Amino acid sequence: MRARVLVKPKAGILDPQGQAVERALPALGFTGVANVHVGRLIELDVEDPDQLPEMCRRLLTNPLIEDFEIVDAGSS
Amino acid sequence: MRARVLVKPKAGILDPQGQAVERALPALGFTGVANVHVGRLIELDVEDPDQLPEMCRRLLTNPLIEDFEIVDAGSS
Amino acid sequence: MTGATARHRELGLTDGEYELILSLLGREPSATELAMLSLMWSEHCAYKHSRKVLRRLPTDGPAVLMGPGENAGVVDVGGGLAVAFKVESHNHPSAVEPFQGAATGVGGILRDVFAVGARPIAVLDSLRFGEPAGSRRSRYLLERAVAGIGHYGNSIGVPTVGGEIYFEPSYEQNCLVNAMCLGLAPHERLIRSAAAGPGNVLVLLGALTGRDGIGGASVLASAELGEGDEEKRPSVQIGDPFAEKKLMECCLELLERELLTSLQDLGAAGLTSSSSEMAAKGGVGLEIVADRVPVREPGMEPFEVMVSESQERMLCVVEPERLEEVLAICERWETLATPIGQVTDSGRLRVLWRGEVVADLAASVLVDECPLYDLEPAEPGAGIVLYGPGPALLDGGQSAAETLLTLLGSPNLASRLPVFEQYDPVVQSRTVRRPDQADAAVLALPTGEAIAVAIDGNGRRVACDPRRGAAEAVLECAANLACVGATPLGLTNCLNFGNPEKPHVAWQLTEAVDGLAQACDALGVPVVGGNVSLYNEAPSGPILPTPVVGMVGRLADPSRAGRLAFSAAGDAIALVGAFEPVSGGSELAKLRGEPPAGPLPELDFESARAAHERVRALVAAGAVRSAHDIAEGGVAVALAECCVAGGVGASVTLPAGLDPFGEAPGRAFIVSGPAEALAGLDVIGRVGGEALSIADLLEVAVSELRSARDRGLARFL
Amino acid sequence: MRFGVIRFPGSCDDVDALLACRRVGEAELLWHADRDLRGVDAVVVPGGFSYGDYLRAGAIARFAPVMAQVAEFARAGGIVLGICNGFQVLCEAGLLPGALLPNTSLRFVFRQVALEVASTDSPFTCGCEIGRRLSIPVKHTTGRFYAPADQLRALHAEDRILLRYAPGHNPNGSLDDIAGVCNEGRNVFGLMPHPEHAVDPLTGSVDGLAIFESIRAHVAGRALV
Ligand SMILES: Nc1ncnc2c1ncn2[C@@H]1O[C@H](COP(=O)(O)OP(=O)(O)O)[C@@H](O)[C@H]1O
Ligand SMILES: [Mg+2]
Repeated sequence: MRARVLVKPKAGILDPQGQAVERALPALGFTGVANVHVGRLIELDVEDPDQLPEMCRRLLTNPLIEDFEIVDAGSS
Repeated sequence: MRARVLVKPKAGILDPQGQAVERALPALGFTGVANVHVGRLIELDVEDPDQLPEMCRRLLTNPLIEDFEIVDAGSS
Repeated sequence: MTGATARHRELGLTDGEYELILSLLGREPSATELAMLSLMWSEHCAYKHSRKVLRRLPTDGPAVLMGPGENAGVVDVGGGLAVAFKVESHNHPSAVEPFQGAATGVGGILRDVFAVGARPIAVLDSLRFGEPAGSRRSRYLLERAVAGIGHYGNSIGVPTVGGEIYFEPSYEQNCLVNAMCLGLAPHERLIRSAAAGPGNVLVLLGALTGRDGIGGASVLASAELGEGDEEKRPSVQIGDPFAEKKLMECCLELLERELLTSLQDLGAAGLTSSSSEMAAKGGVGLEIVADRVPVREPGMEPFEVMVSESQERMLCVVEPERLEEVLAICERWETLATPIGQVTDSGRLRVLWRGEVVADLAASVLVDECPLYDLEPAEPGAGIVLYGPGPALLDGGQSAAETLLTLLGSPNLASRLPVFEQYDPVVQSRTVRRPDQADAAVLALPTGEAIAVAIDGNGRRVACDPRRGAAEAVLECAANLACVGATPLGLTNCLNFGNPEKPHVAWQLTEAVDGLAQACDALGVPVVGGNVSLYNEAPSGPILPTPVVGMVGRLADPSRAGRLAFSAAGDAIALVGAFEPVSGGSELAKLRGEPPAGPLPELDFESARAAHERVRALVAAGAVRSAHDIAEGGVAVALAECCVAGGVGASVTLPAGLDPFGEAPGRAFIVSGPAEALAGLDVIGRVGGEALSIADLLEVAVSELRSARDRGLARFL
Repeated sequence: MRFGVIRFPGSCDDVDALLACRRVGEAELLWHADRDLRGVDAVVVPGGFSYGDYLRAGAIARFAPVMAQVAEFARAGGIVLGICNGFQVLCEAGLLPGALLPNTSLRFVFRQVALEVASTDSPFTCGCEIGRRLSIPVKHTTGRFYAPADQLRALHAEDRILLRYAPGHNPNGSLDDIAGVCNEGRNVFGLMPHPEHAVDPLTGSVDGLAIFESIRAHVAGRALV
């Protein structure tokens, strides 16, 4: 299965990248944008998708500061 | 609308981050993983979703090295 | 007991301390006050177990412009310029999240330096981890802490010019991340933190305030936030070097335009400590309208605003007629500036929230009234093992050559290149000596002169003998400065110890401080500041007692700054300084699996000082081509380091009876230079050839020395 | 001649570049928010972490108001030098081909590297000889030069690769050891190494001066025409 892991800064954790993007957009004429957060996207082929949550906790993300979500790359 | 922009390295461009993840997984006992790629996730509230493709081309991605996909965060 | 009084314990206050608070206030504290008091009366802010001991340190010297008590110590470096510096620990946050912990450690120490009006010009770091070979955790902490330090320093444009790293099992759970920063300022630009002038405006600069670092105080959260909402109270602080870069440039411009009355960084306990210290030092009061503080998250409570440890914030006092100009400069630097209150003449810290007073305390209660405790030191009795033996990698059956190669390839002695290659050492264009070129970093000053800086500590030696081991750290630091030709001006220190309420840790701490004081007195170097980190303990026991010393010195001619590499075949090699190295506490003893055990031999400060002066004079006169102090691994390792650095061999004959791997840091040196220049010194051999050869002991190709040294740490990173 | 060095929020090597320029001419800082190049003869986009390098290195800085003037200046043939972050900004702005990707090591690297001058046909290298070795430091996390095949072919065919890492010195995995490239008009040059950190014998090598002296010689020559 081809899976996607979406990694986001935990709510309440400072997200300087998101802030930087949010400030840059209006200067380019894009208005009405809010609540920008920047995280990571990991795409991978896994034989056993049940391993994914554990993989996320142990390697792909830092659970102290990041949340993750696993989606099927075929269906998203 | 809450939208997600998924940014991926273009196929064919060396992705050392993806390789590093791929190399690290077996050491932790995770097998059967292949084709790992690491990109960026941007989440944002937009009033006018039609602006998104243009935002991606001008700021959120560099089309020379990255592909993007826009998904609705509500529905994914 | 009422609910309120039960809470003081969860907040870390003893019953006795809480009683004292009740009697000082004459009432029960409000929730906000209790949060503020619990943090201000914590070890971290109040130094309640260390303040009395610290009084033993000498703090006066001819060059001292600001001593302990300010955000950073400051010394005069001539020509109307001053250098501010301080070292600080960020151990606990780094053990939890090494990248952000180390990064925000650098961010914090930078703020302490620009808080006194100095532009940060250099960072150094002192790191301790568990053994990398046996522990994935230690390798992870090492890699991420180094990356975090680099991330912050590199991104903000302050060079990281030096540091040290050691690995010992006792740091496995409690890694140490100490960061030091130096700043430069004209004398007239220096500023203190004391608030002044009732009616003046209190302005908060920098980042939005979030729930960062509230951790312990979150037991005060009102019931509205349900159980599952603990998640919403992240305590990991995220560093934003870009925000700090703008904040720093903004503050420096405000000072250059003489727009500020006082300036203070926000560190531990956030607004509470910065404002109460500003008020107490200035003998004034402050009124803070806490709901004016711009927040990052909705629903923050007043106590959260008052104790948040969000990074990249500063507090300043401004005369009302200058406010507009201040705000304009902040806007230009894209730095948020918010008037949040004013100076009063009440001597009290009053906090308002939506029109109500939520805290009203004498500033002195927060800052000065916390009880100071006497330590109850007791030397561990015979037979008590504080630090067990480690695994033996050498059994004594090896040849001297094998021993040397094993030492050079051990994580504690191997090349640090894989680490400092991740740091920018040259930004700001004043780095005359970078890591690996000399024993101390050298930075050119606009006056045409230069300063030198080094940072040192050796937990194994201190564990053997806290008093002498700590004194040796001062000697070694001074020796490093001597190698580049610099005269010490002042020092800063960070005392990393275990739980001081345990008698043997209290003994380590008091002995170590006495040792520091003795060495400082003997060398005439004042202590201008520092930091204390206690309770570094795991269930398996305390860390090695680790006082870390950072020293700053001055040299007249940067073009003559010393180097450590042997460079010219035919040069004579001399041993400078009397020393009788011992095997106890040495790196070799460690590789043999021997636990650190003392006592160390008595120190002869006078002869050490004479050796430093000798080497300093030789280097400053341009008489020698290299100078290197003999530290970990003894004289054999020191010679090997000079050879590897220069890519050239040497042939020497050691004085009879000298243990080639024994240690006595800070007392002796290897210098090389033209034979005429070394006349009168104890010449032991010559530079040349492709191997290091020590008569009757060993001969090893320089290429072999190099590859052992290159691999030792690189293999773990 | 007069150099203008742009200062973005987050620029770090701006003062270093200013000092280096002053070794061969006059120089002043230009503010990112100003739409004015003040009549300088050459623009330097310096190193550092403009806008924190958030999102992508150089991505946000290229939209700074001053960059519109820089683009116009470049189109009119003005001399523009981008160093490290400045190179990234110029690539993002489309003033130079290619892009800079994370180092293959994924780490920040500081290293004194050897470069080889690959073309002297430019205002930036006209004072050198082909094959001359320059010892100059690099320091970056995102310095792996990449260009799609067609752009790369053009760079080779048009002799627009001005500097390469000497064999064994490529610190970041750049394609074809490319350290610095110029635009078609040869008046815009970007490089990852920091010539401004190699201009003073006290602090290192002086090989970086060759770049600044070339620019001065070129501008002086142009003034004579
Ligand atoms: N080990 C020490 N030696 C000398 N001075 C110290 C030591 N530890 C702390 N100090 C001084 O005590 C004061 C308070 O320290 P600290 O709370 O760390 O300051 P800050 O809040 O500015 O970081 C500072 O002036 C500091 O220099
Ligand atoms: Mg402070």
